[in-house]
Amino acid sequence: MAETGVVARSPIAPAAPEIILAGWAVSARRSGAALTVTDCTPMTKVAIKAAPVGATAERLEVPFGRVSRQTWTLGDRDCSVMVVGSGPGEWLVLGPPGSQVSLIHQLSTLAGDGDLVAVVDLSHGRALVRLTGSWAAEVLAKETAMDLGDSVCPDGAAFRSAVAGLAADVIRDDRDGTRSYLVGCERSSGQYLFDSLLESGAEFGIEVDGFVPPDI
Amino acid sequence: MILIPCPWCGSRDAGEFAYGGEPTPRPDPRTATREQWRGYLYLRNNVAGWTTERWYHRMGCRRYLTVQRNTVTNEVRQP
Amino acid sequence: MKRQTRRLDRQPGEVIDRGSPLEFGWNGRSYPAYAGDTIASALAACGERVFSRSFKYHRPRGLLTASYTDPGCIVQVGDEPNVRGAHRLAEPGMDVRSQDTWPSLVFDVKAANELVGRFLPAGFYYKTFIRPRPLWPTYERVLRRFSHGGVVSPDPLSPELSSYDKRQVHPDVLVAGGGPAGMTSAVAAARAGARVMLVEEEHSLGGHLRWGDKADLAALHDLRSLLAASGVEVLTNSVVFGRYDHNHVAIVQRGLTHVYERLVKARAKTLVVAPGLIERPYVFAGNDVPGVMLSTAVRRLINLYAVKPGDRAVVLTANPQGDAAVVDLERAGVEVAHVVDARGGDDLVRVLGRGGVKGVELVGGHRIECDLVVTAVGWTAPLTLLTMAGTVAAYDSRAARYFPGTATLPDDALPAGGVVGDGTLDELVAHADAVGREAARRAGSMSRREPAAEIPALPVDAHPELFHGPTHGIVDFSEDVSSRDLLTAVEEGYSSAELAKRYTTATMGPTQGKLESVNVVAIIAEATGRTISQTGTTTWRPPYAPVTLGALAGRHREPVRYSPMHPWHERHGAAPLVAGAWIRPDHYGDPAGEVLAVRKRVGIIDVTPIGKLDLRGPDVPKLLNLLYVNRWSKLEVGRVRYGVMCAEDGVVLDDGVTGRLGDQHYLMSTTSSGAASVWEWVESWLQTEHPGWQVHVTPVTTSYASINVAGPRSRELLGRVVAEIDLTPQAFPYMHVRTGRVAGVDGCVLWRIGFTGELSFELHVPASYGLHVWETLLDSGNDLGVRAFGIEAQRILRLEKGHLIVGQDTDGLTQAFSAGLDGLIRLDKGDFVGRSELVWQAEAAAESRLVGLHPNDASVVPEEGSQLIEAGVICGRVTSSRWSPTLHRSICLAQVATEFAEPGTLVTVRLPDGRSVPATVTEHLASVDPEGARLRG
Amino acid sequence: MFSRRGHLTLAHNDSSLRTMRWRAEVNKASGVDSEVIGPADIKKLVPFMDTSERARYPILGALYHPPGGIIRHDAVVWGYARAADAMGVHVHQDTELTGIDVEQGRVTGVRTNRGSIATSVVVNCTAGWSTLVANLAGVRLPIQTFPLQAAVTEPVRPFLDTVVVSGTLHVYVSQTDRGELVFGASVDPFASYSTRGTLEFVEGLAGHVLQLMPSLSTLRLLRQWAGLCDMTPDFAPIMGHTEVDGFLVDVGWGTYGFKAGPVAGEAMAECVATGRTPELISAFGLRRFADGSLVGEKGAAAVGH
Repeated sequence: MAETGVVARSPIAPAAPEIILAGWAVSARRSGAALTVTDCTPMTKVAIKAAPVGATAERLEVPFGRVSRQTWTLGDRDCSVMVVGSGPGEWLVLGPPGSQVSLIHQLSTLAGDGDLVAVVDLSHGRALVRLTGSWAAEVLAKETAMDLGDSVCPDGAAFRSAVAGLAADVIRDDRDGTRSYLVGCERSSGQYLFDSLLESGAEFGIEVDGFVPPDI
Repeated sequence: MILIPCPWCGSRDAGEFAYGGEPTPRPDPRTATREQWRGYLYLRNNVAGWTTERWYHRMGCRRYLTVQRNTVTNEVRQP
Repeated sequence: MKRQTRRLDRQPGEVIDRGSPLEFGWNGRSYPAYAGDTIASALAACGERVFSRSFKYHRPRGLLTASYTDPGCIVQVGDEPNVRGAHRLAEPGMDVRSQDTWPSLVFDVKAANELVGRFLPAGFYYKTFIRPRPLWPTYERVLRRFSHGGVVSPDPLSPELSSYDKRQVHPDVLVAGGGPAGMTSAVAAARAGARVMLVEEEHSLGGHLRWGDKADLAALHDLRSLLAASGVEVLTNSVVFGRYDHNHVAIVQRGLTHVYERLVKARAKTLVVAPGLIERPYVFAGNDVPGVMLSTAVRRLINLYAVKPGDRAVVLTANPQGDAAVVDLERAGVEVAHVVDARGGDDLVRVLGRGGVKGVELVGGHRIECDLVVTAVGWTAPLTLLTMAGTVAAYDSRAARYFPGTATLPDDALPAGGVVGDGTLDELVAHADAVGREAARRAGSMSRREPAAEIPALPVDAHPELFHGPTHGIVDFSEDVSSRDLLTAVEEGYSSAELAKRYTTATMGPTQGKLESVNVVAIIAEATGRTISQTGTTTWRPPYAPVTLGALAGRHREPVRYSPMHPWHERHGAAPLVAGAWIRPDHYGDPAGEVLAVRKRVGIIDVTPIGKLDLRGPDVPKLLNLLYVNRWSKLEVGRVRYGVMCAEDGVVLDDGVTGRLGDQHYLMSTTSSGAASVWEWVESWLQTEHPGWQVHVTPVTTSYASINVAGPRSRELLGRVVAEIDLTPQAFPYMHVRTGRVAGVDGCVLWRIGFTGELSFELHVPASYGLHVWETLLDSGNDLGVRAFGIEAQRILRLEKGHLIVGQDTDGLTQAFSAGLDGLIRLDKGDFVGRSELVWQAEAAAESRLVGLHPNDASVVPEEGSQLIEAGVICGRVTSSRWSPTLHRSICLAQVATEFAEPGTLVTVRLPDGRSVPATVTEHLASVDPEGARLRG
Repeated sequence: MFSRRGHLTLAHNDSSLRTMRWRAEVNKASGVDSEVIGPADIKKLVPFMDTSERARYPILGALYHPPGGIIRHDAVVWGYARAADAMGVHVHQDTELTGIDVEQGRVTGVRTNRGSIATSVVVNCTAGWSTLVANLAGVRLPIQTFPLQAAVTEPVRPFLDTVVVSGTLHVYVSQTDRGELVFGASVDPFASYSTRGTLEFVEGLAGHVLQLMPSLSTLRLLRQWAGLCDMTPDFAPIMGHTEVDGFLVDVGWGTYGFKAGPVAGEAMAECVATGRTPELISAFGLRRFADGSLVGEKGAAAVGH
């Protein structure tokens, strides 16, 4: 979206100091703590709906419950995007901030073969939070009934379930060997989710770490 | 919390679902008598034992699914 | 300060740390203790014997079991009531006080006893009501004065006492009980590759081995090292308090640092139930006098806490554990004056003394002086975790205790140890090892091909059936129910265990039947001439151990939702309105002024919570025609239409507008409260009735910040922030939709609709830019007198305009015609949801109607809910009412019986203060601009 | 028999406050002493209550019914049983109804696990199993059975005189003379014949109680249990004759009905004795569902549905 110098705001109030990155007001705080939480809401989020089995599903090549990192050419540059099998016949594509126009353009070419495809920009409709650290699973275990063990939820797995009482998309996306989860929920509850994770992480010394694009 | 077997997501806490109750076939509105229509609205079998019912996976895949549950023991199984 | 006069020399198995002394307060006095002491052991070490007074007769009570279940040592610790003093560890500076000590702990109130005795026989709760009836209030006052328990305060608790949380775990095998059986099973299961969690109620593992002999202690040492190496997660000072359907196991974890208590919810594949056995008290006269203890109590005091429980003891024993207690007592320097061997039919008649044991009377009248009476007469198997899920407990008279009925054991729970048998330590270990392996196999941790582990059955020792002596005594110590009370209940006809329990309240107190239930059943059986098996047990119910409300509640958090403009609302003093999860601005201090700004100039309101569904596909028109009562087939691109949804019973469900953005692209709006349910409603019809229809539904409620710009100057204001969109009435007429850039933000949706009755535009802005657009509108409109308005102003505006609110002006039984929607309903468009009922309602004519109502006295605003009454009969009610700043009069909407619905009809409104005022039914629902000229302008 | 405590039904939002006022006015019109009161008066009645505006669900007001209170249900039932017995009624305990004989549309007898009884009148006033019993007579009832759970805490010294109910928070609280807090809520979220009780119930219950009275965190829950409730589409009972001659019903009382039991019993007795349906219960007939004339009884029970 080509906003003329208009600043986008996440539902989660940025921890001071606040700076503008890629058109978003984000926290410039940097933390080296063993457990951190980051507001990743500026990420572009596009939802795709199509038949669970069909041309679109084949082209996306990501089954329900799995995540795949791919490099797509968006506009003039190569971008790393994350394609999430977020539901039966449902995908969520995460890209760098401000890339929705080119992402949507890219995705609309997937359609065809009579398969009805809906591509909806949810960049402003969802809050996205990253929880990183060896204690990440213990913190999440306070908020969700899902089994987070490696046998059930390995790196690259995704599920939608209740987190802190919200319907949330959870993506296991370890960062260089360290446990890390992306948790997405309805935008309006973003601050609530963020605060819940901070509270649950308190006993493990959780700290806020600022968003650094593309952070994917 | 009992577990509901979701054909898409696997077994999940019942709290993730909305209870849909016994599915009752919708009578043809053109021919249905008041008696039939109100049976469709109000009458359920209310079985004490195995029954087939509908659940909506509200916090998961957002699919309506059919589950068999024993209303006395709460055992569940895929139809 | 008190001195630890009864502290023994170092004991081999003691759990106290003599290197860490501490002090705490007991009823205001300072007492010494060692780390590892319980409140009770520390007090006992200082020679204290009385810790509380009993519930009904206020008899002094001392230690009985010296464990969590001890009914004699329930105390108040600071703001926390009912703390188990024989379990809770003493901490430096702890303020411990005795409970239920009216008028005081030491002063023995004869008067009180007599007063109470007069009206607290068995069933007194029921009898006191009967006669003399007028006296009941007095009884109640006295009863409540005697009522049991500690004290709670209305003041906020300290942070330590008020922080709790929850954790969810998924062990393959969960072991309840950390005695030798539990420890062995856990190790075996872990070795078999299972994820194992072991939960123990006490502060340390080992069960009875901890107060055993050298061999026991050596075995315990080995078990502990095996466990440490096994990778089993161990929770001590924690209790499995419930096993619910689908093996959902609840654990309360205590003694934590960051939270006071934690609820651990385990989705266990298999549960091993190894709680050991609970020693049973003996029912005879004076069995509750301080100084009467169970054999396990004295062995705990001596071996774990190095406390000398008395100076001269008489022991009643019927089993080896009782014999071992004799050995322990003698080693501890307690003179054992006499051993009564119940195996030889010998018995105790009564305890002498009131404030403390002075002696005992044996059969034949022989009396022995002593200050300690120890009983070892048998065991109770705590089968709650099994019976909770349907396993039947079966009584074995040879062993004088209950066992789990093997036929009724579920696959996902395995009993181990004392609850299934006795035997040597080696036999116990071999048995528990097999249980652990089988538990792991059933959890699927081992290869499916692995055959079921052969679980060696434990031998069951014969034990005499000893429940009560030749005299009457206390059966339920926490409820003060005696064996005589039970006989009375039976005589009065309450002869089943369940009835006698309710009538006497036996087993209903804080000990939850753990100590007394078998004695209760045995005494009832004897009184009714039935066997114990014929009498049956009372139902065991969760929780197995009491659990704090704090732990069950966890963190005090519930989801909340905010709009992107929330920070602005807060900065500008908005009064918050809690609407479900949403926190919304009710008003900014002057709702009437906000209304007038909209009527005269222009106002903006944050309507973000309005539900929004993105609908795509060729079959969307079919869907709209099915769900709305009005016609939808011919909605052109760029148009919006108002629609009402009914359920299949014709009751109004929701309303809103839907706009067509593109050939196969629609945006549906719903009420704020209906957002979630309408989405489910749509999905249910698509998924279950019309799976073939080509429609994709995506909820986008919070993708957009929604702002309604309303008022005669709204077009002018909007014109200043919109460039590409032509806002002239000709180019952008009423009930049309446009998309484009607003205040520099692309992808905005503009609807020309109006809930307020004024010319108005509803903007849907990509949410991240909502605050920007909101502030831009206010900055650009200063000279126009733009003003933010809240929900209250909107309520007034819509009422002036006569728009109904579903759920307020309609209720759970209001069908569309009663809601005055006749003009909208299209019975001729073919089938739609609710049509059949509406057809019949049309034939029958609605019984009531929604009408506009004006009190004849314009200054009277009848409160919503006021009733319309004619000839003493209710004929309607006011559903909405406000003072209209526009018309300077009160206006209402009302549901009235059809015969009173004619415009001009005079009705009577009964106000809450009792006055009756006349009011007139108006021509239209709308009081302002019924023709709708303003909003079409 | 009856402990008068006063009864509060809390309103946490404007719509429930409106409903409370509606109920208060209907009550007054029927001569019942009830009034809507504000947070300050609520605080006076229940000092432990969090009436602040910071509460997650702020308390806006309450329907106050001063004559409300607590009845010892066991004693009432036992009293009726003794009186019936004294009047020559045969009470067969632990006896299961296995069949109802119907010939040419009229009842001729019942069969039990302890023998048969010939009779021309059977009144089905079961709760929990009313549909199963009606099925034996070939009568279908528009009822679904849901568990209703309750729980009790350890005793503490008396601090709560009033009965407190919150529909929004699905909870009711009162303190017995023994000092225990007794809790209840609305029915379980799905139909079931289970009386085992659930963990999620006590979790939700505790959370809601602490929202009302935050300083009770350290109070311990002692016991939980469940009973069965027969829910009708309009939350109103079904009383009177059925299409089977001699088979009468007094069922579907849902989460309430204890207070109405005696008068309902008298009306049913008149039905049986005279064969006519007294005016008092004429609106509650089984036919109303097929006729589409449901009764507006929503919210009548102490706790929201």
